[in-house]
Amino acid sequence: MDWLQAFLPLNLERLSVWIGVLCTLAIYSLLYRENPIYRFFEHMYIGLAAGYSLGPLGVDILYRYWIEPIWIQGYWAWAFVVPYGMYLYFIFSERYGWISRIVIGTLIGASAGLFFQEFSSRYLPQLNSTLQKPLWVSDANPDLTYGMIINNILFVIILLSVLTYFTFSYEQRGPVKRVAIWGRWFLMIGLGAIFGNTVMARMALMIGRIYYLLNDWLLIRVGGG
Amino acid sequence: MLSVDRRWLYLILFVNIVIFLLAPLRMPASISPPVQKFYDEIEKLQPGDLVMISSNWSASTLAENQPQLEAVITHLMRKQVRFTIISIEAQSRDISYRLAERVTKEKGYQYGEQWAHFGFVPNLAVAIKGMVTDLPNTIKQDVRGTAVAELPVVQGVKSLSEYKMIIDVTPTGSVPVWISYSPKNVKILYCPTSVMAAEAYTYLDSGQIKGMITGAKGAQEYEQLLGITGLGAPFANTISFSHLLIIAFILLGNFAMLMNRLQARREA
Amino acid sequence: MSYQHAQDNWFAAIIIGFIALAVLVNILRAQLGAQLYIRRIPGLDAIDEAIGRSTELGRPVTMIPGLTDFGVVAVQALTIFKYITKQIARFATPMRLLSGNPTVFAVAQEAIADAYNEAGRPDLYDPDNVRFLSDRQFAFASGVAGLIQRERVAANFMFGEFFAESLIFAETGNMVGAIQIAGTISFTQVPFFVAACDYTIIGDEFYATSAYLSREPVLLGSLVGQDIAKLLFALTTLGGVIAASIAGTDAPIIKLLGQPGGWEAFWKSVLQGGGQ
Amino acid sequence: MGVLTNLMAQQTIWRLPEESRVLFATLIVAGAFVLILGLIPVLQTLPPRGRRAIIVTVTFLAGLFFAAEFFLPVDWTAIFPKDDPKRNFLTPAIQPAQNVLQIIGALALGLGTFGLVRLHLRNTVQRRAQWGYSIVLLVSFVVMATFSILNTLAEKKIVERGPMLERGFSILFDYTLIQLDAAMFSLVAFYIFSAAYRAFRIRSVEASILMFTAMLVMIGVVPLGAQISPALPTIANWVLAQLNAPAQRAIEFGVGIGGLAMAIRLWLSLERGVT
Repeated sequence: MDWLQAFLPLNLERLSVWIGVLCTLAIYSLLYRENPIYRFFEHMYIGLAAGYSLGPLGVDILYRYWIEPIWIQGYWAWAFVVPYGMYLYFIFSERYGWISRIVIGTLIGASAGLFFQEFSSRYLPQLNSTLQKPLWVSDANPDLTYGMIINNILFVIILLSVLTYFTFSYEQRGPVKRVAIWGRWFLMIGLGAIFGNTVMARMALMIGRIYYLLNDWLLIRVGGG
Repeated sequence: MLSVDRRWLYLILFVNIVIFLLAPLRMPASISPPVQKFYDEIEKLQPGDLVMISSNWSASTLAENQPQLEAVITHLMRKQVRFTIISIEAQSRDISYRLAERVTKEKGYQYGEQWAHFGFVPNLAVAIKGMVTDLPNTIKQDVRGTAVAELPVVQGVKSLSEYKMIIDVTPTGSVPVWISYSPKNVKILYCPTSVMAAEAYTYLDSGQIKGMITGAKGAQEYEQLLGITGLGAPFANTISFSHLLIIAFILLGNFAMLMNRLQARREA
Repeated sequence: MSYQHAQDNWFAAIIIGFIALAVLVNILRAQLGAQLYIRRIPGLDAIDEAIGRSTELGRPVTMIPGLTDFGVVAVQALTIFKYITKQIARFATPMRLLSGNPTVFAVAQEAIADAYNEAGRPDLYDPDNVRFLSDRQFAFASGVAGLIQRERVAANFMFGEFFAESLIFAETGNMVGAIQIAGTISFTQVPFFVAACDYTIIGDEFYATSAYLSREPVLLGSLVGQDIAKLLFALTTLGGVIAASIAGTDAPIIKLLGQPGGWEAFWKSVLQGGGQ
Repeated sequence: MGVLTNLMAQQTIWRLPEESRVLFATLIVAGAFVLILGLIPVLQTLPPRGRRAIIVTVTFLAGLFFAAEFFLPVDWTAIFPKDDPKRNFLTPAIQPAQNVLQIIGALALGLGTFGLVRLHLRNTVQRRAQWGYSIVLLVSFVVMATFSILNTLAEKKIVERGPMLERGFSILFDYTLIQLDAAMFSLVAFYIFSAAYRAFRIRSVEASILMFTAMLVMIGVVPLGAQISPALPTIANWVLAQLNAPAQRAIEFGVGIGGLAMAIRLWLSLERGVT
């Protein structure tokens, strides 16, 4: 009886747990098949998510970067930004549709221009750290062990063979083809490793959900402790 | 076996997890070096030292982050250390506040005197910079609406640099932010989820992080060091057995495929 | 370890300049009529097969750029979708493009309308078929999963940047028996696409896709330039590890090759070395 | 350089006077709307080639701004000793430019939301199949949008945060949306199982390699692996660090170079892509 009283949604805290459980079970019902309950929650989910975004990603941004600078701080030049961005809204018009491409062009140009910094920041340090792998023991690198040497040689071989596989502009044949096939196999090792490593994190997600169902909803102690 | 309906697979996985969560099964874990370092760092603290816990997880990563946070708070209370908690989102504030309240109540730790929750800050980098220069005015109020300047636990504390340690319990990439902006004299310890851990080894090597508890597995090791029964052990065991289940099914599938092939060859 | 400006290490400007030159020269060569080759990419040959099947079954084709932020990757994904749309316009096969980023959605509207125009079937374009579902990762995933199951799509194309939701799309697509072709630059999601899709376009095959599909000289030329750039990276790697073996990993020449601040360190050591 | 920077820093011409700022600001914004939208009929008179020229120019200039800021030298102290050696004359404009992109992003969100709402309004009005679900979507959208916007405004201290707002937002966001996120995310665990079961077969060399490494790592990373053999976790970590890392890096290089080539083509409008 005590359990039942604690279990039923008789106060706000219990009600919140019941809502959460209902959401979870409705989503899980997709595993059986697509059904009206899932459909109901899916549409609710998208509606909620779309509504939520308007606050932090719509109103907040416009207020912070447009309204505040103009009306409170008095930087008048910002006034032109929103009308210019509004050109985007002509996208649905057949006659004026091309005007939206001016704004799209701005966005494309900006992302192209920004890519130079991204390329340097993201890929050049990686190139550099690849170079810090000596292939034999010498006085220049006194701390090196033979184990590390083998790892380094392997690293360079794998890198170069996978890179060979990802060339397109000539026909791969003879030794190049063999190297490319090895590259593809090394690639499969990498992909398998990622798959195996991700399983743990995904299982943890579901364990968290089932723990919530058992502990918070059904009030069962977990772990036998 | 080859064309088994995938719904059976789902059901088996679900039941498997429920069983191993409920079974009172304890498999001892071997303690990994980052967890041992984490433990040793907290052991070095003196009663009354101040520790900041940054807790940024919510419902999704509960299985990995909740046992970590519970074990860490238990250890801090055992060392009679003062601690404050901070989050970057409302939902992680609520979940960590509820959890800390439950765990501290069990041990008779006083809110306001020995620990406090600072609520959430929207922008972590800005908040850290602010806490370094003027902590009470950056946070302003704790989660219960008391002015930070009036909380006994941080009485007279003006800056984050007066803390001894920062512990980041998180599923996101917040630790580089703490490393970049927090004072150099404050040690940083890290409790990531298992996917985030791989990227953190460079920080561990360079000493920017002093110790690390990885996911539920790390929490299990930590519980073992503390000698407590927490959620880490059942969660980590359940993960082990679900992996075993998947591997068993992969092998079964291959076995069935080979059998089919043999039969087809015999018939031909 | 990051670059704020090219001056952090002028090596960045040199290498970008070299790649740009290699790409632009080869584009010019191609435009002047040089015959350029591109090797086979198996997954892309299957696009027509997948479209054909959709047409036969009369069930829709879905195109998913995922949650890709607007940028270079998104534009490439939309270029591929534009090509696919042009193909399906010929058979009047129904299509859905589902985006998780509003800016990508806006540009996709324009690109798909264009595709129908270029295929000579502007009457088939319906703006409601290009949809923005949600910018929230799993709300988007739930919408896509629901739609794939409800409409029992016959072909599912996923191109762009993907995160943990990739497997939800790929497995639901597999469940309804759709032919699935995925292409992504997100290395961590490739294993899931490989496991659940019929064909997976890996890494920068993604950028080679439009060249392969359209055989436009500009794109083929660019591809030659990219291969030259890869050769440059490979040679730098080889030269660098040999230099590191001889001179040590802390040598200024190693710092010069890509480390921020390496340019100054290198020239300082050269000048000091000269003085000794 | 110094002169130019000083001129840019002259705040007076860029700022409206303190008194009756709200009035001036409103007038200027109204003027900006009239001016920019008034340009449309003028733009409309352009022939197709002129239109394309405008788009190409705008694309090029937007790219040029960010590219120039990155490539131009920042350290001018040899010529202007007092100059900040960490920025060139374009650097101060980077943050405002990023803000412009953010604003356009927010407007695009409005456009996307408009598209979503329009689709479901049409479904409802025309009583298309399953229009009931469209109503569910619209209702939850309207309710959540109201609470979310009020909540944002409350953070800005524009509206009062009452208990009604607090509790309503918490039920919709923390107890519903976050739970839906967690539930949907955890579905991946089921899918990873069925995908592994179906795909990991010894069919070809490639599939076998994929399967064996996945199984090895799967067992090596869990506590059970260490129980079976202490070497297993070491081997799993070695595979991840030494065999996976170089393959991943090679792919990254290819992707980086491919992206760079694409960026150059887009910047110079060499590609007959989406514009």
